[in-house]
Amino acid sequence: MEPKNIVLNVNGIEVIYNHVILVLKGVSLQVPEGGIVAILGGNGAGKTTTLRAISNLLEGERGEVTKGSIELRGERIENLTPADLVKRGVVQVMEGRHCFAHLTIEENLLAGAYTRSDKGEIAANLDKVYTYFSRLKTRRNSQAAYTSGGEQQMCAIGRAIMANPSMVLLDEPSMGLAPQIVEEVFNIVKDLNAKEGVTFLLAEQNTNMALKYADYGYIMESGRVVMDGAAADLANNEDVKEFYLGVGGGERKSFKDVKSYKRRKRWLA
Amino acid sequence: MLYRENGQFKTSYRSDQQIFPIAQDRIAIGLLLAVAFVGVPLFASEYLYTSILIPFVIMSLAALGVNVLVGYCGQISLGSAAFMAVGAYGAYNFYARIPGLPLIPTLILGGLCAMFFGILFGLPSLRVKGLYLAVATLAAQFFSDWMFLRIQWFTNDSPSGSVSVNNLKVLGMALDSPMARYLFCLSLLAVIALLVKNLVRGAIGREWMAIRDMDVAAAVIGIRPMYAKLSAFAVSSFIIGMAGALWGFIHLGSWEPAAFSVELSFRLLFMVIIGGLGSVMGSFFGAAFIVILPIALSRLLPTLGDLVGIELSTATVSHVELMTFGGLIVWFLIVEPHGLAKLWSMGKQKLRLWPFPH
Amino acid sequence: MNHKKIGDVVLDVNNISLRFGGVNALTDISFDVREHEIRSIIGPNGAGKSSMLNCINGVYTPQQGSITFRGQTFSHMNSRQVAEMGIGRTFQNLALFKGMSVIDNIMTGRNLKIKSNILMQALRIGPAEREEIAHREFVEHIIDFLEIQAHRKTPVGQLPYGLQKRVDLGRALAMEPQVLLLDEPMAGMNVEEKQDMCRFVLDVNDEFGTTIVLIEHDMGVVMDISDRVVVLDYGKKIGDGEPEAVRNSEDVIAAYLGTSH
Amino acid sequence: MAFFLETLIGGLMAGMLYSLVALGFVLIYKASGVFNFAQGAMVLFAALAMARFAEWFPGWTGIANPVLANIAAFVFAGVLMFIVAWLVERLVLRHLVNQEGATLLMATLGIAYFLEGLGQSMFGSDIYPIEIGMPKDPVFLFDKVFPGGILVNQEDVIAAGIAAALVIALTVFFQKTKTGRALRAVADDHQAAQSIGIPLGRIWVIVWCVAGAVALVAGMIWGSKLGVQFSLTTIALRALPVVILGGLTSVPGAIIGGLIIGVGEKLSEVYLGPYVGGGIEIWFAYVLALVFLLFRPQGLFGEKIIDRV
Amino acid sequence: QAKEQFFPLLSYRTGPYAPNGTPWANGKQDYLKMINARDGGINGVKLTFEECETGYATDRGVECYERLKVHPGVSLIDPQSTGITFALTEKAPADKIPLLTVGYGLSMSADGMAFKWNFEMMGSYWTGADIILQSIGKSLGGMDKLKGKKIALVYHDSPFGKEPIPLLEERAKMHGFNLQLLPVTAPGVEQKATWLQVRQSRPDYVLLWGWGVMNSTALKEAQATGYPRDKMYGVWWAGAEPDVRDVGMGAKGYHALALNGSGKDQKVIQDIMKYVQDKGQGTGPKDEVGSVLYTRGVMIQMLGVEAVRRAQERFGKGKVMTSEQVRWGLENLNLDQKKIDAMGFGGIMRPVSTSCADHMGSSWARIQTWDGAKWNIAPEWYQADEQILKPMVKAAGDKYLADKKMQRREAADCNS
Ligand SMILES: Nc1ncnc2c1ncn2[C@@H]1O[C@H](COP(=O)(O)OP(=O)(O)OP(=O)(O)O)[C@@H](O)[C@H]1O
Ligand SMILES: Nc1ncnc2c1ncn2[C@@H]1O[C@H](COP(=O)(O)OP(=O)(O)OP(=O)(O)O)[C@@H](O)[C@H]1O
Ligand SMILES: [Mg+2]
Ligand SMILES: [Mg+2]
Repeated sequence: MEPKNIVLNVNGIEVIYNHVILVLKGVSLQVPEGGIVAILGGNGAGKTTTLRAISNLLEGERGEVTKGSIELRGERIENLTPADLVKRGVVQVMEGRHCFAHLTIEENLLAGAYTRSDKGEIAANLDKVYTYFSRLKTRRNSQAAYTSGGEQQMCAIGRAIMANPSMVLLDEPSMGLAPQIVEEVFNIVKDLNAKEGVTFLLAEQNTNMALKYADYGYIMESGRVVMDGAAADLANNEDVKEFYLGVGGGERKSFKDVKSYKRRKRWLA
Repeated sequence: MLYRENGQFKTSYRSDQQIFPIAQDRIAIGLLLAVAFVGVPLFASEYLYTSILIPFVIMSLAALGVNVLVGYCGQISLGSAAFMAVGAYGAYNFYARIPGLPLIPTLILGGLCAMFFGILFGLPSLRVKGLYLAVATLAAQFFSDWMFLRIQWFTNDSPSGSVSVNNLKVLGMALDSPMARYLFCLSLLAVIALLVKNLVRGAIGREWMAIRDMDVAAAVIGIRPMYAKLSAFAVSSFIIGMAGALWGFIHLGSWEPAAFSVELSFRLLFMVIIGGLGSVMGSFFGAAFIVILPIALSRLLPTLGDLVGIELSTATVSHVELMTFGGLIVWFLIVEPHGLAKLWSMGKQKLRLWPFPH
Repeated sequence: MNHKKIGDVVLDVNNISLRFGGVNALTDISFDVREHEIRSIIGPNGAGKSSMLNCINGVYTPQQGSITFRGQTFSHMNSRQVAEMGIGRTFQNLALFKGMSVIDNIMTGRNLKIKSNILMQALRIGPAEREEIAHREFVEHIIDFLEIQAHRKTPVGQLPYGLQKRVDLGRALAMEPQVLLLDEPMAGMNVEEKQDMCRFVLDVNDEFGTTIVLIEHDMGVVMDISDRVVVLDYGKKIGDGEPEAVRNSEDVIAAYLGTSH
Repeated sequence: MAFFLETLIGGLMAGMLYSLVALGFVLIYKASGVFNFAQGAMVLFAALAMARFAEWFPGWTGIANPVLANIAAFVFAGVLMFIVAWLVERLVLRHLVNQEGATLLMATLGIAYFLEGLGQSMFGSDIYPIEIGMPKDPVFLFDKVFPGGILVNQEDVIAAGIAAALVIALTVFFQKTKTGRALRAVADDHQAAQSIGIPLGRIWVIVWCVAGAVALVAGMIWGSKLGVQFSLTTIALRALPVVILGGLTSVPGAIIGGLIIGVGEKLSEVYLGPYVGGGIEIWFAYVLALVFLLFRPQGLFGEKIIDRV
Repeated sequence: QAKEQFFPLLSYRTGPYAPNGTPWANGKQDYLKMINARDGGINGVKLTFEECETGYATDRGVECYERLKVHPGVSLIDPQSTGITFALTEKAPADKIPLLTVGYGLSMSADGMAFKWNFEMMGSYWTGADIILQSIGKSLGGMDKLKGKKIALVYHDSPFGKEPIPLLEERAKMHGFNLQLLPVTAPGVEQKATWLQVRQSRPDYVLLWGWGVMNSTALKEAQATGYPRDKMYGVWWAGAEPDVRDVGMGAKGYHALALNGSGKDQKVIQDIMKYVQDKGQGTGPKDEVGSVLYTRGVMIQMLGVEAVRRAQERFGKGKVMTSEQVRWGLENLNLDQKKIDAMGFGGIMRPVSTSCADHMGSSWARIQTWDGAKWNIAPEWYQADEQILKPMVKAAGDKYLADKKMQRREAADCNS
């Protein structure tokens, strides 16, 4: 990795849910200042759990980090509250949207700016979010629960941006978004990263997109990091191509033809 | 690794669908039943029967009923004591007005009265949900309080509203000893618990849980919310009504409407939450917790006080008892928000892995 | 490429309009679905795709229009009737029964077919037990088919997102539906998992002849497996036809696909 | 006619007092999604603290001025409620983030028991008066128009005024401030609120403090009318139909609900009661609330219950 | 084995009835302590006791009963609650434990031939209600003046509160007054509607059948609706210091039945001060000693102790009595004025003498009035009208026995 500053250093963490279910079995990863790092992996690999461990949202799921350490700019953060982390600029966009159902879209966004006080800046930021997601502007006054899945996803991402973060943990940002918007979202990520130096750690299933925009990637499988490397290298790796990009053997296989094709079942492990 | 299911292969769906698919569980339950039916009568004192075991068994039955409604069907009810009252007074009326009516049909008739009452007050659940419904069920509670105080007919014109029964017989045997009463209640509990277990692991149970977890999706796959909710109300209030009748007939012998006050409704709700929503086992745990803990505390605390050399007055004991009780509730919830039954199953899971931590 | 037999129209949506306060979720939408075909609905976020399914399902009642299913016309559907007629459904925002195990979730899909009454169920005497086991057997086939054997008894809430989507599909399949409505079944999956899901969908379509209505944002999937595609844009229909035709329609490109596709 | 008006006024005044208790429920529910069954116990705890502090104050300080004693007691009781709020957050809520409604409700029941035991052991189980100088005897208005006049309790009128002021202030707080918005966010989704940096702990302490203050005011007024003893917790049961009728999430709803319930139950008891033997007001209040709910399941002003797929 | 006679004490020191339950329980304990300290027990048999908190709840009460009844040397039980009495009435005969319910419980249980194990001594709700009416009649100048009057009964909506209704109805028929029934939902902290109704119908008298917080609330509401307090008559459970103390001047003029006298100048009270309180062994605070309910507790406990003493006279002095023997003692009490004076109860009560048929022993009471600071007892004693009560008691007892398919006791049973 380039000799950039490491903002986030996850060191061999183990996570257990409910005192019995061991999910992460020693995960280590690093995120450099101003980088975009992707975590890839199949369903249940532990991506979400890793992000929850970092942002300290495990408690509400009755999970806990039992081994290892997490450092943010050299400071141990396992015992901070999520709110403390937001103050330090780390915001998570949770998987499955989690909009405030009874608040309107606009109130949701404003709630995202809870930690900030400058009214002018907040208003400017709100405008920025509305230009990113014009659909939100038209739906600004409806309660979040009554917007479509994609609109809620936009709302969740926009809400995180409202906190003016220095580091964003994105959990499946592309889920349920129309292709145009997916591209839009990744452009926004790139944009924020380039212009404002925001660091991103994203868990994604859309490997194609993720590797296109990220600098570095980690691939997880059943609670372990099984491979990591620069995004470009990963994109050229044969296994990755076959399992995550669907272009094994050079050609993109039509979804129509997967029928007769049985692959190794690894996720059942 | 004592507690393992490894090597216990299921060769048919029938065997996989047993109530206790794991042999160790079956043995444990067998032992438990043996202890309850045979072991306990060997040593239990009258006090143990009348003050601990009988209330525990009857309250378990009531909690089981509440659990069907609250735990399985997700309709929080604060009117459970009203269903008990209807069961008790219903049974009383049949008993007093039909000479020679045997006890078991009497109890069942009481249960049926409660069932109709339950369905009636369950009707709003078709429209009203969640906490709104919970509070609305208090209407049933206060209405029944009033009804049995005010409408003399229900209390067989007893001027005070207090009624009593005696000389109970079951299948020709007099229920005059505490042991007989205990065994009678226990048998009823065992039978009903089995029936409830069958229900909740069958189609109707799945309908209830589906309504509880996500009613819109349930409707889309063809579950009728009305049928599911009202059947839960019916089954639940039938069982609660039976428990109420037992409470009046067997435990109290003589009772007034205040025996089924809103306080009892709350206690029944605690039982299922503390024990574990949606768990038959949880109903027993919850009943044990709520019935036995206060008594244990009121007996233990003075002794504890003596140990550290302070003499506690009854008032202090009961205040400390309230505080300990409240504190323990909170503590258990923090340890395991899903109740004692969950704690139990997690314990089993650990045992399964033992001696490895994961 | 199309070697399966596509039959007559089974589901016909006529001039449906749906409004929520000031939002026109659907405006005068008509399209039809033929027996055995895979019919996709695409469109930008908030276009009204899910709302369309909700209208068919009887979750929403459209202000105007009617739906014809196998010759019967409804202007207002009742969820139960819809289910009885054989229309199954999966949900965009996972509507699984969180507190229940995988098996139980899928078993609820069989509930319409249960004959024994509540008393028989309580006693579990002969027929009730046999019935239960027969359904269980059916459900085990679905579990095998979806390859989730290992998770049978796990509470669904603890499963990762992708597997929950499979269980959702399993529950719908358990109804043995004639028409299956799938709302973004492949969201949140990687390519490999999407391939699995496609396989399931195609198998169902092929082997049981189930008609499928599919909402999906992955154009690769949509274009590869659907027979015909409807395109919605903010409540209006802007395209309908074979995937190729839709892919090349100017309107559709502008409103939804963007230039990169 | 005069008597009808009296009943109406009596109902309105009683309703206003229910509103005060209901307000406590609404506040905590709205701001954290917790249905706080301990509200009744909090009212009593606060009122007892105030009554007893006022009684002990002269002994402690040697100052016999009753006004001063009451003010000091009010402050003491306020501080005590703050401590309660802080402890509740520390020891209970903090550990139950993201749990279901039933669990949280149960936890508040635990708190209620605890407070009841603690309150009685600290402050005793007798009936204690709160003397804040409210006029006890009735006045008779319009005795020119109606024979005998219309009886009105000055005490009730003052109490109603205080309640109204409190409600207006709280409505503004919820709708117009940043904290108000954060509170509503927390109620919807604990985890998401945490994820955007809303400090749950602090929010909860704030809400419970406000609810404690409301409880103190409610307890003071009730106590001054009826004296305080722990059985006053049962007034919480009187406030529940008010809460659901007005809507669990609506501050103004608590007031309107209170008025409707207050009037409804007094009129029913006075005019219907005699035909059926009396004692109907409590269930009548619940049935009244239920009837409203059948038309609006979320209460008159509550937020719509969302169920979507 | 030490010789110990055991007294189970069911009490409630928490909950809505605690303000009244506490002094009552304290009086009972202090009397036992005093007898031990002063006389060394009863003829050398030491008196022991254990308290059990019922919270006034029936099921808790039953648990306490079951817990304490097996204690060696158990004598009798005073449940301190009408509800618990009802429940125990079914159980006590089987356990052969007498129930002593002074001034409360089932009014019909005065009939000893029907209720062998119940001892409702010194008064029932029927005698109480009767006496209030007599006193009202007297203040009007004759019972016939009651004709056309309107009397409202504001009562605790429970068996306790409903007990007096049959007697009042009987008397209403006799004298032609109007009876209005106004139930108050337990525990009675919300009475606005009740008092609005009082204001509407403006009864000439209000009878208050309350307990615990209900009493002071009723007085406060009466004040708030301007109902004259001196037209209000409470039962003896609504006539103690906790009922009026925090109402103060607001309750001035309010009357209540006095089942017993109070004050500190009785000899028994002074003995308690001397042998118990002054040694720092008092159960409650000093200034409560001699209050109405405290004194009632003392008096009730004295009846229990005397029953044991009486039993010893027959079954052996200085022996521990079984509960059955204590029952005989209760049935054969004969405390004449001389004995009462000697024990220091002279200003507290009238003579009591029970028999097999009459378990009440005395049906006399006085009227007391609150002057804003203390209770003042009017000197004249009233006795409930036997002519009215006897047939009512008999009829009710017969119905009870018929329902239960039980027989009246034989006369021969009286000697056992
Ligand atoms: N609250 C929980 N309790 C118990 N187990 C959990 C919980 N949350 C997640 N798990 C388990 O942890 C494992 C990892 O889940 P996680 O959600 O981190 O996966 P993921 O990589 O994010 O998958 P997906 O791509 O489907 O979102 C899964 O096997 C899941 O069953
Ligand atoms: N119950 C409702 N109340 C109010 N508005 C609604 C409701 N349901 C849907 N809408 C609105 O109707 C529009 C269409 O929503 P729908 O969920 O059908 O979109 P969609 O096409 O499925 O979008 P996505 O791809 O993002 O899931 C949206 O703007 C949404 O906000
Ligand atoms: Mg995930
Ligand atoms: Mg959608």
